[in-house]
Amino acid sequence: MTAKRVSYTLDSSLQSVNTAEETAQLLASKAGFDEDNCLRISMAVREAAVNAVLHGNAYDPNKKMTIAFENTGRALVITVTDEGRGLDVSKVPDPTTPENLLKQSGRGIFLMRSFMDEVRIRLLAPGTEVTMVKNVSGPAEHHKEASK
Amino acid sequence: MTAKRVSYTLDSSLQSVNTAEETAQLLASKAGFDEDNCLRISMAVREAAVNAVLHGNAYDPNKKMTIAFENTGRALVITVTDEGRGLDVSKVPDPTTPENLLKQSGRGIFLMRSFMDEVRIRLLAPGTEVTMVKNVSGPAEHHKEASK
Amino acid sequence: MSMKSITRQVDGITIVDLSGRITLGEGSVVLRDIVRDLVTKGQRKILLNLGDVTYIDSSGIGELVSAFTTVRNQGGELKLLNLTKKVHDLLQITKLYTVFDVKDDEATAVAAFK
Amino acid sequence: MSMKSITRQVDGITIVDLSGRITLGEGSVVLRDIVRDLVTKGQRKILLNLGDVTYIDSSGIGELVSAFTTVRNQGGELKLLNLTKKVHDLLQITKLYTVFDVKDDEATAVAAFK
Ligand SMILES: Nc1ncnc2c1ncn2[C@@H]1O[C@H](COP(=O)(O)OP(=O)(O)O)[C@@H](O)[C@H]1O
Ligand SMILES: Nc1ncnc2c1ncn2[C@@H]1O[C@H](COP(=O)(O)OP(=O)(O)O)[C@@H](O)[C@H]1O
Repeated sequence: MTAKRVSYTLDSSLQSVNTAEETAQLLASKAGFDEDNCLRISMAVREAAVNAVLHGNAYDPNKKMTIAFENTGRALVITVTDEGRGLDVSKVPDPTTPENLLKQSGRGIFLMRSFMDEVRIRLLAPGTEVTMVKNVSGPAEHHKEASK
Repeated sequence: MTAKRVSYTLDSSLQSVNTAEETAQLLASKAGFDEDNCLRISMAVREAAVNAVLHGNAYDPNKKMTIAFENTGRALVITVTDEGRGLDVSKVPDPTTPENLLKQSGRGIFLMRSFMDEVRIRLLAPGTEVTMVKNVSGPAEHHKEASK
Repeated sequence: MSMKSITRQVDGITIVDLSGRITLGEGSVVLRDIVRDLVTKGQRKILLNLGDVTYIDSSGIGELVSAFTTVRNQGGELKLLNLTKKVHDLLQITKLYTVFDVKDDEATAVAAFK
Repeated sequence: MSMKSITRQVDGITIVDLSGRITLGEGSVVLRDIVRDLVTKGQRKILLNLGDVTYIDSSGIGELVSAFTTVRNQGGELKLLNLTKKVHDLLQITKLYTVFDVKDDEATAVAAFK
């Protein structure tokens, strides 16, 4: 894996969500991840992109989503940002508790966390930045500790 | 009003829904409808376009929505078609009955009927065609009878 | 084009001033998110000020209904303030006008919460 | 790319063979419409065959859950048939696997309805 970074600025549409998902699938595969991990990465990216378009930018034609992929050699680092109202993670309930299990929504961030080794959410002013890390050879605990 | 017909073929996206709504607003105004009726027409068109994109074509990039506006001199006749799975109107419940009143959805076709003088829904193979008529000078009963 | 919102507190009531369009895509998800956030934070008395709402479609109406039932199911109250004629007519047509508690003066609305 | 569905009747059970993607936009509204139509027509025993479903996102999972609760609230039963490994894993992760009655053989599934 050689280090490189590529970034896309996309309209707030469902088509952009599909573009983000497909690009993630392609770049994950190029970065050497196996089929299962490519799928996990592309699903996490899809969830982040849906949130950016739907909850963040609310399909506003004047607001863009950006998605950046960086291959650090040890990991694929993917950053999805929007220009929306901001996400307060402390207010996002656990979708697997009995009282939330049969709710229709609320599983997006949970799935990102399940599929990636690390998910960091940061408030911009305005907007939200979601950074997702997938290590080349499974969860690297020391790396996780170091980046906290 | 002079007779004329214009037709657009649009992608199955929310952007197309907005385009359809704005075009309806413009053409209704050109056809001489007052502000209130222009709004009613554009709202009915928006509901028909949402249904075509969401329920009909289900955002499929290979399926198109078409919207045609015809000014017959007596009425503005608007036809929205999709290439979807077809709509069986007999299965659409009345959203104003007590058991449906607090449902989240199911008011689109009802609003089209409320805002336009006439709404006809026809199954294509495959797809749905929704024809909506707004008379230039209010509901013309004899015209309605004749077209049944 | 899209919806904007400002949330403020008056005498223990959360007032949400909405402006713009509450339609599929643009405003309806935002409205849902706002109401869910308030309920998660424990707010149970919510007044939606629709005075500057320019357009609502059937999806927006659905979101208003579902905000209403969400808050009520948590033992709270959601009221509407300052309907424009358009929005008023829309609620009349859909027979929802009597479902909502609609006020046209903020002080009266605030005082009307239990 | 988008979702396809075929609906058939076997011994009083409605089997819906789904294929493609159940995701926001593409398949999730279609799935909702199909289940609502069946329930409106009085069908209360529904078996969703997910054998050819290639991709489900959180919105698709939400639609499956809501299909399940819609049918159950009408006194009916909705079961799942033929999960691929991907879909199986997704239901495990989200703790929904034990919520659904999942079968991997059509005849067994049909016989399992009350
Ligand atoms: N980019 C974002 N901007 C603003 N709010 C967000 C964003 N992403 C998520 N949220 C909020 O967090 C909640 C939970 O998100 P998620 O776990 O993805 O589930 P869902 O999207 O199904 O609700 C959303 O309902 C929304 O209120
Ligand atoms: N163009 C269409 N193609 C297929 N099904 C449709 C179409 N339009 C409407 N429907 C069906 O009719 C139902 C009622 O539509 P509508 O009254 O517009 O309310 P809503 O869209 O809020 O459900 C929809 O839920 C859908 O199942």
